[in-house]
Amino acid sequence: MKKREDAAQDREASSLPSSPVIAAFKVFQQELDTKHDKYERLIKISRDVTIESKRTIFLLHRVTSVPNAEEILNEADAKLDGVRQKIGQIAEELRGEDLHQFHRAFTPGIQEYVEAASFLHYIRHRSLISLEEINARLVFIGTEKGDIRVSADAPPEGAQVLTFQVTPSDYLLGVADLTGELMRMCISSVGNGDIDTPFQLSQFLRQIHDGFSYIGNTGPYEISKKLHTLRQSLGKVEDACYTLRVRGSEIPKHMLADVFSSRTTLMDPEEGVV
Amino acid sequence: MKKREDAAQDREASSLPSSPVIAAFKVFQQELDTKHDKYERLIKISRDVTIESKRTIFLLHRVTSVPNAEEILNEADAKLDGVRQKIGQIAEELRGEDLHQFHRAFTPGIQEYVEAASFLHYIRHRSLISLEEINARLVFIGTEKGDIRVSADAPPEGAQVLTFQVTPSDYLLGVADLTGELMRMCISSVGNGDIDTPFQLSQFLRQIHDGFSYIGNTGPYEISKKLHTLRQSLGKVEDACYTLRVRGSEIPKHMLADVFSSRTTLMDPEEGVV
Amino acid sequence: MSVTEMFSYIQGFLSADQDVREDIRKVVQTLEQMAREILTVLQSVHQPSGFKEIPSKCAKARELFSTVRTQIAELKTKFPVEQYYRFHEHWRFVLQRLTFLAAFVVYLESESLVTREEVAQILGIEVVREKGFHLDVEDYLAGVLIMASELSRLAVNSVTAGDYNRPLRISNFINELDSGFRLLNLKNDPLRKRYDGLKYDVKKIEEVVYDLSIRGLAKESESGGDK
Amino acid sequence: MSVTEMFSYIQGFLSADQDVREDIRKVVQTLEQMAREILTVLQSVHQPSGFKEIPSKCAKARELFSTVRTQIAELKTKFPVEQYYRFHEHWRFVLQRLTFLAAFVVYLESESLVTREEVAQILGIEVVREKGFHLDVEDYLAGVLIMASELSRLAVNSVTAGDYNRPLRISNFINELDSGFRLLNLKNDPLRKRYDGLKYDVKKIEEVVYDLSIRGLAKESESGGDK
Amino acid sequence: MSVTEMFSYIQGFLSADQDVREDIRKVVQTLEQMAREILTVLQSVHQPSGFKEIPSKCAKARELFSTVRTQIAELKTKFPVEQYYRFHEHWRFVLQRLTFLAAFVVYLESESLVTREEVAQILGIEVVREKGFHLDVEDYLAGVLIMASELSRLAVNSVTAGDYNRPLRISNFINELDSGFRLLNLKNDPLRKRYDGLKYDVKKIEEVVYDLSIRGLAKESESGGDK
Amino acid sequence: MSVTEMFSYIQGFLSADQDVREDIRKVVQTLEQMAREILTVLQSVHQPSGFKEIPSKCAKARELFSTVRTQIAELKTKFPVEQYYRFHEHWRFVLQRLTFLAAFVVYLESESLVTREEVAQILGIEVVREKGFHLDVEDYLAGVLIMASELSRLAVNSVTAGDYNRPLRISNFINELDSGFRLLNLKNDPLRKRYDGLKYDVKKIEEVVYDLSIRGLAKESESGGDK
Amino acid sequence: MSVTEMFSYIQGFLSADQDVREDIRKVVQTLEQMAREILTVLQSVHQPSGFKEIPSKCAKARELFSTVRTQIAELKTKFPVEQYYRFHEHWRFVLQRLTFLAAFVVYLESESLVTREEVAQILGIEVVREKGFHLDVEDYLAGVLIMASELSRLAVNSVTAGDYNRPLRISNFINELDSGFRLLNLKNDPLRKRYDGLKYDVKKIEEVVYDLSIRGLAKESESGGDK
Amino acid sequence: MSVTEMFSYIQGFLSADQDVREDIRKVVQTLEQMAREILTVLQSVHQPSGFKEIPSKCAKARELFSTVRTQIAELKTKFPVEQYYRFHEHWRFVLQRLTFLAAFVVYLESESLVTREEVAQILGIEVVREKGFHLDVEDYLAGVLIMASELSRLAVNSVTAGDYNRPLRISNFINELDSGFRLLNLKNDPLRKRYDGLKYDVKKIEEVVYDLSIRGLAKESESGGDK
Ligand SMILES: [Mn+2]
Ligand SMILES: [Mn+2]
Repeated sequence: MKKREDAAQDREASSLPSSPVIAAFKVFQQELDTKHDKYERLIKISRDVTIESKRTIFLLHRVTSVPNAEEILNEADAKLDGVRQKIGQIAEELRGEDLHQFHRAFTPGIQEYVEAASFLHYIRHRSLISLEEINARLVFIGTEKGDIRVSADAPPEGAQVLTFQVTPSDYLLGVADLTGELMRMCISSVGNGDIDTPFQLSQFLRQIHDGFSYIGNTGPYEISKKLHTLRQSLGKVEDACYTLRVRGSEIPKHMLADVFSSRTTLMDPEEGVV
Repeated sequence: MKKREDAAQDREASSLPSSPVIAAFKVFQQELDTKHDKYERLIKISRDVTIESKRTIFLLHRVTSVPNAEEILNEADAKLDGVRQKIGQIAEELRGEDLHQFHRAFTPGIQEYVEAASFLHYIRHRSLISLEEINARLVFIGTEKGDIRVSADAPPEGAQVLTFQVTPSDYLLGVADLTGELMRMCISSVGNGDIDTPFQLSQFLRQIHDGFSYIGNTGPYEISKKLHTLRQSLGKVEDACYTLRVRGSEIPKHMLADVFSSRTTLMDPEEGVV
Repeated sequence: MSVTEMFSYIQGFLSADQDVREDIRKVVQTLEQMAREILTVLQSVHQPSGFKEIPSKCAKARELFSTVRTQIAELKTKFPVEQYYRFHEHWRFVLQRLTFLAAFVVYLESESLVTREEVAQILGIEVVREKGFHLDVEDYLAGVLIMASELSRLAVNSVTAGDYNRPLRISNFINELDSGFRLLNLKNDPLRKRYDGLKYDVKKIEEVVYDLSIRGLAKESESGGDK
Repeated sequence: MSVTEMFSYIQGFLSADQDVREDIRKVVQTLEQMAREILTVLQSVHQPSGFKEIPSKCAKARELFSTVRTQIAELKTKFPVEQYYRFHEHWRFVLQRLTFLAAFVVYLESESLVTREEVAQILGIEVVREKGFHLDVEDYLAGVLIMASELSRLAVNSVTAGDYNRPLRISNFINELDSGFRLLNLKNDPLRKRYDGLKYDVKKIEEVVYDLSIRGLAKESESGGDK
Repeated sequence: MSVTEMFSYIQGFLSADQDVREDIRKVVQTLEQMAREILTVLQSVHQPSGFKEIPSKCAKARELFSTVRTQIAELKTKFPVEQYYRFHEHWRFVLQRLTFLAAFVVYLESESLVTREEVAQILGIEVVREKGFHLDVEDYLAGVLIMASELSRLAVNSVTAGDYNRPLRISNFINELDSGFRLLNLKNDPLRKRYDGLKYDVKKIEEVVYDLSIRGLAKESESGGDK
Repeated sequence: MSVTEMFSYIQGFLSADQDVREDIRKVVQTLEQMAREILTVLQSVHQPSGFKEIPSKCAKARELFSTVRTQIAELKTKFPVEQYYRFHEHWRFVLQRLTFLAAFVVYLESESLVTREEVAQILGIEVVREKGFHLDVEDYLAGVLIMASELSRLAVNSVTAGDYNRPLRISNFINELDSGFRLLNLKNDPLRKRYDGLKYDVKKIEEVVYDLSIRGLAKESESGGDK
Repeated sequence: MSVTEMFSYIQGFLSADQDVREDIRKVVQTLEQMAREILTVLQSVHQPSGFKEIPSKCAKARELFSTVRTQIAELKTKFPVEQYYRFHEHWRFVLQRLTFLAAFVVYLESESLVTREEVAQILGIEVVREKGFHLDVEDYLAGVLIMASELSRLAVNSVTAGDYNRPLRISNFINELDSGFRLLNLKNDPLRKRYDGLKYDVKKIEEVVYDLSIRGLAKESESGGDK
Repeated sequence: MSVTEMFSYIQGFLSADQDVREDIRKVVQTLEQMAREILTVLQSVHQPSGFKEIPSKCAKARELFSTVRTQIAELKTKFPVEQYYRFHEHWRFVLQRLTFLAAFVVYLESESLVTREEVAQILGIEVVREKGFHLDVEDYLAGVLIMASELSRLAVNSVTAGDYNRPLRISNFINELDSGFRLLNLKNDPLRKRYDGLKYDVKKIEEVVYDLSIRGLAKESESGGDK
């Protein structure tokens, strides 16, 4: 900086705040930092959502080994309420923003939430939760204190309603992961001597598998990787049903009746042949 | 669960809290969750450390284009004080723990801090900050309110002193990244008509390069990847010096004197030949 | 059946999405063609003979920008405006190119930095997201950085064309830009990488100025350089 | 010169670190050899003839564990105790194997789950980190899971050897273990993967019990199964 | 100007090529959609209830293949027939899928291996390259291998559905296929890799047959299994 | 010019090396073809009808091995014997396959483990490196492990074919093999990975024996099984 | 047996294909050797002394091209002409190299851009696919771009050799080429990537011209440079 | 027991092999350390002040090479000489580094290309395999290419240090080397990849020479540069 001091001074002069270029860039700095900060906050919330959703899934796996299933389901619901609270914070951050601008920050968390919520739903209702049902529970009411509350019923008069929309892609990716949990549940069921659940699960998993086959490569890019795992899970569940069936063939005549009565209700009539 | 209910009940009975196995596993659950939570908190602090360190580095790059360098250095120091505060939180989390157990959670942040701190140090002192110097500033004093304060001078009587030790590997990885910033600084300097800094930097970078060559593959695994970038940076700096030199060779006789006088003080005597 | 229905429903979303993307891709291709044409017009300023034609070339480019505006208007109709960032990657690249071209025209005309507002106006889009299809600040900055690189080339070719004045003005301009960029905290993203390139542009121009000044060519032109 | 000095200083750290690792590796190799020997002793329980020799085999294994303790004592001298996790990866695998072996011996002796305390005692180490070289809870759990898999094999081979009683006891034991593991919140780590394997062990044993029960083999043995 | 003219002329070539590829892509996309629909129809054979519907499902699939033929006829019009290999990559994947589906339908109908001629006929294409748009032998083989893997799944699900006869027939069929492939001298290409997977299918089906035979389920069905 | 001369000279070396490799590749290809043919002959033992033909199939395989010996003799002429390890990778894979086939033949003939000497003799090569083209110990072990996996398949198919005796003998044999391998201190190399697969074979065979024994099928055959 | 017959028949196809590829590979190898020899001849133009030898070097290269033609004629006999694209990848690379060399010779001789027709003639092949073994337009363009990069080197070395005239002519030529390429609508393929490299060549040459002009070396040569 | 005995015997082989590798690894580690030290010594020639110290630095390096020779002598004792290629991968990398260092020293001393014989002598090894531990031709070439890249850096730093003469000599040297390599028919192996990097070194040095020559710096030194 010793040489050509005059030139250097020119530059310094030009970098005074008075310069319109510098003034403009100060605005840009503000804008970029704000965005970056928001992105970072969203990543942190998303990590929390992921962890709590995962723990809910673990909790739900306990359902096959304890007598008080309903208690666990309620506990899971309570846990997911906490997660929804967090998603409410995401919605709050996204208020007035384009969701897709920050999508990469929170998509892992949302996918994990879909996985947990759909798992709970399957255990309760033995059906696939729909995207609408997912989204219907992501309606939040901002209280005057700036707190967020998960909407229970109708929002109080004048309260600000905030919604979070899970994208079809995140929904799909969450459901793809769900199949892994269903497979685990199936194997556990066999281990617990429950022979109905595996057949139900194989039916359900096959439907999901066919659904993903139907969607094929028109879905999001990450699906293709998960599809392989999904096929493996389906294979494991089909193998489990096969084993149940094969060994069931050996039931001595005198035991057949009560085994039969317990299964015929849920299974295809053709099954009764044995 | 309809079949073999007695067996199922056996199992249920065995999973009552009274079972020693279950009791033991409840302890394990506690232990694992605690560890996992701590890990997660450390990741979050580390992300903050990374961001603030990066911003400090950007701030320091402004030093070559403004007249009031000292002001910027002080501002950077203040920013790094904030970062050290965060590292204090890490130290707090690690109190009584084995640092290496959670190392992977905070190593990115610490490396970035080393990068920022050593960059500031280089700009001020034109030398490489030592590991001791880094660690000397990571001594914290816990106040009674549970707050953490970066130690300035002697800790008050009875205060709890907490230290954070940057590992030699993290130090090395941070210094490896520093070279990228030094290269940027070099190119900027040429662009700003400063012809002393590039030669100084090339000398310094070459020393660091030789240092890394000397360490070779005995260092941490990640080094090898950074080494390639380091070589490229050195090449860019050497090219810049080459250009300055080649252009300098054309200086007309009547301009030689004042150019010469400004450079001779810092450069090798042999340089004067032209 | 429920699961099947659900997947059909999702498939509906996905198909619609693909259609939108296909539509966008087509318009973007036309925009890329336009950008190449404008570039061809402006490239001539690097030719020794091209210097005096700058005004006419800029006018020509301005004309072509009106077609660009039409195309962008077309583009806007292809997707819901609030989903800008969903499809951002499709037009990001071409928008940066167009910003560069707009910035280059404005520089050639007035030797000043185009504002985000001006670019938006030239392209017929908005500055703030809330108002509609807009120019992202990162894309604006990327476009400006492409121009910086073009200016370092221009500085070199100006000397070839015998104009020793222009490089000094470019130098001042680029230095101011550099000061501006130093204020930003960039992530390790493409913009950061591009900004690292700016340092080389600054360096290159500095070298040109140096070459002129040691030959005494800068001084004389500097006096005549106040326009 | 300062930079050079700094790098020499760091190189000192690195060299020391490598030496420590080299030392650790050697002891760990011996431990692996020991673990293989104990396994060979215990493998015989899968043989039809091996069932009655269980007590003597367990005694033999217990003897070998005393050599293990000596080796682990040696290992402890190789590095500062507070840096356990710095070198953890080196002995993690073998420690899990040894835990499995200890748990298997204890199961064979008393059909109960070894506690972390017992494993620590058998291996001559601590339970809590603060007290010294310890057994990480994840490593303890991993060892227990390896044993579960060995027990499912044992259930199968018990039937082959004509012991229809043991599979039912194994089944109860494994079910209790499974209930325990369900309480844990595991990350997507190796332990989780191993735990997923437990479901298959439980399933396999359930199938054995089923095979016995439909043949009326379980009932009779169940009555005699209270030990 | 000469260079400009030449490049304009070349642009003609490039545009034509890109248009052809764009056209091909569109038809291929429709074909992929068709393949997915046929697959969905045939997947139902894995359902317990689906076994008796095999004939109707095959008929349904055959119908859909007529649309496939129309699409492929369309595809043929998109490029000069001698340039098959120039664009091969575009339809290679879907052609293998369609071959698999054709082979699966034929197997379900007649439990025999579809010939290349039959596939060609079902898809409305040629066997020999000289005659027109044809089925490459590697693509035919790849399709057959995909079917082998589907058959191992079918063997498992047949048992679940109470059909103990089918797995034995599948086993014989797959063994024959395996012998056939062993005659081939495959390079280290994707086909070779796919073929390596066949041995897992063989093993899987052998285990199913084993399970049936040890329970005396195979015998009875074997008597009724002579078709 | 000196540098040119030197490089011409070096080119001589490189060409010679490439020629050698090309020659080796060709012979190895023929060997692979031979290995596939022997495998096809031996595969028939998995067929229900194939069990009684074992002696004739083994005789057939022995004949084919004489061609293998001729080919290997050819291979030996292609390179200087001391450079075995320079080109090892070229024939490593096929040598392991051939070892597997030799081991399988020997097992089928005498239900004993082939020794390295026997394999060497069957292939017409040496055991010790010093004597000439030899069978590396790692390659011998790899071949033995491939056979173990084939035997687990054979155990399954024996039951299907109604031979309830063989699985028990295979089980004993595999257990012995497993004990043998447990004596080895394997590095983390491909051989170690292959060995890890052995435990699945052991488990599979144990389950077959279990299936036989719970159904009382093992007992009867056991009485006749003392050989 | 039918399946066996079919697979034997298929093996015929596969062997034939592999033989063709082997034959092609050999000729291509010779062509690569030829290309390297021509390159060695032409490289000498970068030497200070090489400038005046350009005509003789070009003549020498032309001679070598006659051998290339013989080899390509040989290549054509190795496969049916309509299957050009099936084996395209085998010769694509060398054809681009040869195009580059042809283009370089033509440039050195006449400072003009070789046409596709000329390259085809030099290599003894066709321009249009219908007529036989031809030069794909993408390969022609790739070859031209390789030459552009060689010309930027030539510009640098011309100055070193004291020829201040040639860089200006190269600059004009490359600019024209750049304008030509800007007319093309390239996909995101290897060609596009190569074209992106052209702008570095343009810039490099502009800087050479700049260096000449700032030193007043360009002017004097410009007067003499009108050819 | 026979199998056990056999495996114990085999364990002997495996242990011996592992011991040899362990021994080799240790010596190689020391060699790598030596290589790094020599490199550190030679790196100083890039410093402005380092140019006049070249002779003393080379002498220092030569001294260190005597330790290298001792280490290599040690290495030779670790394994039978005919098994060079069995363990080649262990020392391949360090041997290339040492070749580079030897070549660099020789170049700095005499500005000539080290021959394979000279390298062999400096390292205390053989040139031909038959005579003992030797330097493979590929490894020699790899070492030479590493040096080429170091020389392009040296050319740049020479200018910075005010030595305008050296780059011209380096340029001639590298050009000769390039011609040499063009005579070789390299496979698609790591060496080929490394050789592809040589052209960047050539270009870089040409640009340095250009920079000097356009400023008239090359001329004056050229006159003095005849050595
Ligand atoms: Mn999951
Ligand atoms: Mn950085």
